[in-house]
Amino acid sequence: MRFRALLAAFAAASSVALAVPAAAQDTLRIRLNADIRSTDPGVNRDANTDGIVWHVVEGLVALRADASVGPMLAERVEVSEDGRAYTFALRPGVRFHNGQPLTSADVAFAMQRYMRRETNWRCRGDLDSSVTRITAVETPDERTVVIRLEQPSALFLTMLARPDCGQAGIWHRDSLNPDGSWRAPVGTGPFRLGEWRRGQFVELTRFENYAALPGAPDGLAGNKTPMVERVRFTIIPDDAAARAALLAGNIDILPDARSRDLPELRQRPGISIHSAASMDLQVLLMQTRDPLLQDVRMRRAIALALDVPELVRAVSEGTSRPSRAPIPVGSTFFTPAMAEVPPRDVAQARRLAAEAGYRGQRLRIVTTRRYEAFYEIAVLVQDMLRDAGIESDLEVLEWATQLDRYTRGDYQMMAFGFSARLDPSLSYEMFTGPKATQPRKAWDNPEVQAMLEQTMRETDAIRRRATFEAMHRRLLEEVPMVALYSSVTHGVTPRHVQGYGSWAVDAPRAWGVRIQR
Amino acid sequence: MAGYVLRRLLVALPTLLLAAASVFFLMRLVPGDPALLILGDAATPEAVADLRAALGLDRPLPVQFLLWLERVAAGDFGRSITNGEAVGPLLLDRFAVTAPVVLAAVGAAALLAVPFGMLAAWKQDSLADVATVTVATLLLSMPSFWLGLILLLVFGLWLGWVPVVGWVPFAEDPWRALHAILLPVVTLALVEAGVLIRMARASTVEVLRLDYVAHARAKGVPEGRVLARHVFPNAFAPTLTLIGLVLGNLLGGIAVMETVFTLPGLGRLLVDAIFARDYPVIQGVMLFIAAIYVLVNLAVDLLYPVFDPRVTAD
Amino acid sequence: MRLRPNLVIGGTLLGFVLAVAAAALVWTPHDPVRTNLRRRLRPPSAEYWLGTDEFGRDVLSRLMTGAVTSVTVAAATVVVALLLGLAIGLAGGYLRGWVDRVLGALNDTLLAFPGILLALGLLAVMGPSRWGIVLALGLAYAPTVARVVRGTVLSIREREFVEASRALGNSEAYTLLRHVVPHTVAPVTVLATSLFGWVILSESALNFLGLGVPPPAATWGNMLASARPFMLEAPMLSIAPGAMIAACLLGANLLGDALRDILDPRDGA
Amino acid sequence: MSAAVLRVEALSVAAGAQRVVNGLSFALAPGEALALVGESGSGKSASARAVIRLLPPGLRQVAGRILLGEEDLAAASARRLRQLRGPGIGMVFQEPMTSLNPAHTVGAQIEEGLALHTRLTRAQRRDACVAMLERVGIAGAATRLAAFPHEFSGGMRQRIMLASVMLLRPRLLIADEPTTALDTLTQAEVLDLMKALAREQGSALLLITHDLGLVARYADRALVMQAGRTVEEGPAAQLLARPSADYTRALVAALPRRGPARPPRPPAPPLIEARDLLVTFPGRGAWLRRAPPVEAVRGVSLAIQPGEVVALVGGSGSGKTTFGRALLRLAPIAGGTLRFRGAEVTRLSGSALLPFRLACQVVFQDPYGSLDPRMRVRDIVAEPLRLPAGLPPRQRIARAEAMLEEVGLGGIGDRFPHALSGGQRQRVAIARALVRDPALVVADEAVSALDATVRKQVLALLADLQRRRGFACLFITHDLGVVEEIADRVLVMHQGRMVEEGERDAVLDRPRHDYTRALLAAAPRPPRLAPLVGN
Repeated sequence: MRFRALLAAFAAASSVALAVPAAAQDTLRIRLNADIRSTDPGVNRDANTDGIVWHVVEGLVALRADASVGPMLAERVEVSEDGRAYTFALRPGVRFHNGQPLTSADVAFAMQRYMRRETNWRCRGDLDSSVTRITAVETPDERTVVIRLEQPSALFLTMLARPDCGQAGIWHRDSLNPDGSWRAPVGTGPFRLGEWRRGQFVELTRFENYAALPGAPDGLAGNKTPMVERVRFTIIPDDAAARAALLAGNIDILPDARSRDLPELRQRPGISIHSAASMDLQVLLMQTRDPLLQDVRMRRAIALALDVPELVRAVSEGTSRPSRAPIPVGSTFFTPAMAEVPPRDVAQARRLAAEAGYRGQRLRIVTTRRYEAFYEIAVLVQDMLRDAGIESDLEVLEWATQLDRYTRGDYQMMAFGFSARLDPSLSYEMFTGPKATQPRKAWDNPEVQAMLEQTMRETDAIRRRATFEAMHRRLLEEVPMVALYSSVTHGVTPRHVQGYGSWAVDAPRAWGVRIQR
Repeated sequence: MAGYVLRRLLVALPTLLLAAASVFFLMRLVPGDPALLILGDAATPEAVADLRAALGLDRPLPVQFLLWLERVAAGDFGRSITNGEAVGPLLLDRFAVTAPVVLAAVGAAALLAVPFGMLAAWKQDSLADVATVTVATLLLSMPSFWLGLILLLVFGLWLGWVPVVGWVPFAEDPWRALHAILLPVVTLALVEAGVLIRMARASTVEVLRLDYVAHARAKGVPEGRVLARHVFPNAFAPTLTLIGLVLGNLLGGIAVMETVFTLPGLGRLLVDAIFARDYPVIQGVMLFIAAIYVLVNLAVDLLYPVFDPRVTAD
Repeated sequence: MRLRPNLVIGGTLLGFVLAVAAAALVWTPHDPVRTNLRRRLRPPSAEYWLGTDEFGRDVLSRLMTGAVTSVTVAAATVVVALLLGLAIGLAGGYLRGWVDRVLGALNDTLLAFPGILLALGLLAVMGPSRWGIVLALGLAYAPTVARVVRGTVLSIREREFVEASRALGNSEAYTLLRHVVPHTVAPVTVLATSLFGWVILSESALNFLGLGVPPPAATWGNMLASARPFMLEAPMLSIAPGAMIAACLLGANLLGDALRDILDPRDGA
Repeated sequence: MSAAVLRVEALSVAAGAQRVVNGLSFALAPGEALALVGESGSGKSASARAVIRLLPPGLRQVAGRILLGEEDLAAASARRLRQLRGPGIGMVFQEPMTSLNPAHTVGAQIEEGLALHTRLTRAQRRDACVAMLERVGIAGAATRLAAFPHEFSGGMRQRIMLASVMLLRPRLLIADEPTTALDTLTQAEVLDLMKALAREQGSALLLITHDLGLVARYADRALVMQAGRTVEEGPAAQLLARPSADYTRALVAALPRRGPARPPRPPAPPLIEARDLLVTFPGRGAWLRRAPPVEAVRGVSLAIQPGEVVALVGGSGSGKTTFGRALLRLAPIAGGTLRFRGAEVTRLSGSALLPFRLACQVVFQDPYGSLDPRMRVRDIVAEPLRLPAGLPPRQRIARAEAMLEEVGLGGIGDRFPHALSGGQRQRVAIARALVRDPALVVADEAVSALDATVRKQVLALLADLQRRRGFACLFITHDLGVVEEIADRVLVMHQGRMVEEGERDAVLDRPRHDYTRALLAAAPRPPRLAPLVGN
């Protein structure tokens, strides 16, 4: 038994050894559903931009596959007793793409640019707020960086690792033009930025002097050795065209196949599907200020009318797990109590609706076709509500309009999705807050607000968990929204692509992937 | 001639200005905020306000409009909100994708339509005529994206003759570029040929009734020459006008085709910019399209006298 | 009058479409918006003659109610385009001078305006409704009508009977209404039939870009657009609305050809 | 007759089941000129087209033989036919505006036949073209070769047409109503030229015409057709002088002849008076750079008394039509004054102009264009009664019906104009003009588009109505025959100016101006009928 395992490992290793030279000549072609916005980490960005940028630059810390934070450019992080000083020891031997070694000065330089208002860094607000505020970045020696905070924070390291913050990526100052504006990233990542032909493709080339961590790939952390010479992200906006392109052999990785296409793809020989639960959240929002929906009985009636498991099964082709909790199923803060999904009860729903004074008024559900899931959720919700005698109309908007309505809180009901939040506090924060100053917030309850702020300061995991459970119970009672599920990312590859895996954040990772023909 | 061209361009200025103004204010009437789209669902109100200020969207609308006009007058179309790219070069880049496809398609459609339309008219009411008209009508009754998808499935996926995606500039690899635009060109050409065949046939029928055709025949001119020399130029003139219209419309972007065939063209740029509320790009594309429209019309008017000398350009 | 094949075929096709729409007003085999997740993407069967769509809705029923929506949207759009186009064309062609020039510039602007921009703007301003589409496409096609009307008016106003009307002491307005407008009826009728087809096409193209008549109301356009991802698995889903669109367009075009022949008798004028 | 250039034997042409030419036979000797005479629908044009085997779609030859020399054209191959067309048979068409291809230069079109049928070099062809163009009277022929048809007047185009046909020296020249669209003076010039060229080249001439007046002057023999059949055939002079068939007699009787001069009327204040009337049209060109205005009428004065019939004569482009319209305030008046019943109406508009409009009416030339094809005849005639307001609709209709009765069209009020013949339409137009009992009627070429017999009837009707109702009438025409029939007084316009004015007989018998003399000389009046005048 041991012998066979050993043999298998040997075979695998030799095949790697044989494959590498061949792979090195190859280009890995990956579908990108829209062009990226810039190459400036965490500044002018979207999910696609983050996904390109994380191949090129790295931060002090990085996100692991389980959404915990691991080391990257920093070999160790030490937190002071009072929780207000973070000391990062830089890993030796790391070089930028231009050959310069990484020093603490580079870290300080990049951090200072991030924290300047005019840089418009996405996460500056989060690290300069009443909850978390950076007061100083110090460089006692070439290999050490100390970052000081105003008060202790449970979220600081997570913030630094957030992909949408560009992982607070550290780049060489050559990345800037002489006038201080962004030119192109000179990072430490496994790939260099090659040609970016707008609207067509973004090309990356292997960084031959990449200093990889030992071990296996793990989220954005771990071993990120590049195995192909070139990666081309080809922009294919249309899903049907993208699928056709994969089947026709025009691309090697389709990182985001729609669940709709899975039954058909599964039947094809030589096609592998890599599914991984994502950390986003699909929800049905309800406006608690609406004359009808301000009555909690009405909102409960709606929640009871929904057959959540059936709905989720239909929308995700059975790949996602229904969950009424805002904290993602994979999170360490997801407790058994959260796993319970209240059953559908149409009779009770009718009763509650009648009590709330519902007399056949037609509700309006806002949705869009930009994200098929939103649309399907809305269609199914409409249909399920009808079983409980609640009539509704769909208001299918173009995405920008829906987002605008969301931000102004201008809706009765809305099928919506939140992007991945890496910390349970952030998961609650995304829909909890005062409507007076932030109309987009769905849940306006001062008590809950206080509980939320407490979890942000609390560093003890057990106490935090307890608070989150309490918040979850209140959420099910007050139903300002119905959480439905986190989607599943389905990466699709043909046989010759090896080492690819989907993960909790949608965008693909090209390191560790080989082409073997 | 040069004076005439200049005058025509001058006369077109109000049209361009009107188009620019209407698109500017129409887009601002439409809900949706580029800052919000950039920052997404996690945006804080302060971050949105900061970004709006950085993009210059916090100023009064008329001021924004005048500033934009002033820059455009100086040849600066601004930068894309989405990716910071200069709009002018961006437009040209995308136009370089759309233009060859459209020109090739309309050219092919015209080459197909004129002989078929003329022959159908010449053999009016014959079986060939009925067949041609039926096919033409069927072609123009087909949704272009539908036809495109079927062609893509058959030739891209099943037969694998052409790539499903992958636009390549001609300068880079003419052979692969040709492959990449083959299907969109064929689709567009087939659809447009339907319209053009009917037009060419109708105008040929008109011309065949006229005395000068009888006159030519009375001189003993062979039938082929009658068609080529006496019927064609006169029948082609109205078709030319239609071709101009079609060209003007298509050059402004073939968003649907570009979506089906994954071409990074002008139409796709406009659609994306609209969805992203990328105002500088929308305004730039709009102005560009209006300008193309004016120029194509001008070109048709300049070309028209070649086929119908009764009409003079000046 | 000779029975023209294009009249017969065109009339039959459009008649069929209208009959389907009329039938849908009183009866459909199933509820066209009722979803049934256990019956997704079924092939045609005895119960679901044309199969079911991705939400398990009956395709035949949707096709039938889609006929109502598509036909009313197309008809309403044609009416809007005609009214606008007639107004612009008549005013420009009859009054000429600066009015014509101003209207010409307006017309050119509208022509140069991409339809999708118009559609998006109006949809957003008017809210997602079929009337936004009607107005947007109406505006987009009005210049075409205006062109045809203006051309007709320019040629009619040179005819002697218009001058005869003036010589009788009739006012310009009366002359325009009594002697000029009726002559635009024939070309405009022919154009209207083509427009009818174009609108159905444009509506489906707008859907394709995500801007058509908002679902769940069925139109052939949005049925075709949403069927696209399932072209391989459920071909009937796209064939059915595609065939209806093609039939409708073919009918409209053939009828237009027939009308052209009938309304233009070349009476020697 | 074995040497005949063309022999047509029992030719029948059918449109569907109906025969439009029925058993036509004739022969044509070399150099001979035969006129095929008939009114609209007689089948004369179809016959001509059948001879050159270019029948329009829908028509086909169903019987008979057509022999060009000894060769049966019906049996000839398409290739042989092409060889024969041009050198064998040449044809000149009716409508100068459409018979030359607008897309090619006249040089290219003249040369085309030469290139096809001769072996001349390019230079030789060009020389031949220039010589021919000069022969047909185009000045500066060498430079005009590069011009396009639209740059020429109708008369010039017809000459060019003739040049391109005669350059191939055809054995047979078919001329299908070659001058119907031209004015008298031009018509005479073109026909004289054609006749001369045919004689020079020894071509036989088959002249298709509706105008018996032309026959005497241009044909040796004439063949009269009616409804597809031959009515009478014979030497032209004889046919005119002693027509044997009733139909021919009717045609001859329809030729214009001078009516009795009416006694001079006592002097009275003029009904309408124009003084130094000036009409200009804006110059052509784009709006920033405009050519100077064109003066169409340059200071013409005229007074018409109540009940007077005045003829205004002139060639095309003389400004006579524009002047007539200006008189009715239908064309803008740039200078001079216009008085109606002593009051100035030059600048009135709107309701102030209405009394003038109610009192003055017009009958246009083209009976097809002047009636709204989408209105019923009754409504057309009733329309003028809408103004002044006050007459109930039923009475309007009653008066319209009565008026239709008066012009001889009782009982057809329900029809649309296209269901009427040309003569009937013109009667409708007259009824419309008269239904309101106007004081002045301007008749602009009101009968020139009609067949001779119909023209005769319409003129008689108009004269009759004028006598009974007593309106004044300004008759604008290029046809001196019409003048002879009904005018009290004649005015002659040339290049926008009045060149002669006087009592009818004085002007016609003793013209003072050269232009008047030329007009008179060109008029296709059969000379032998002259003695009948004054009977």
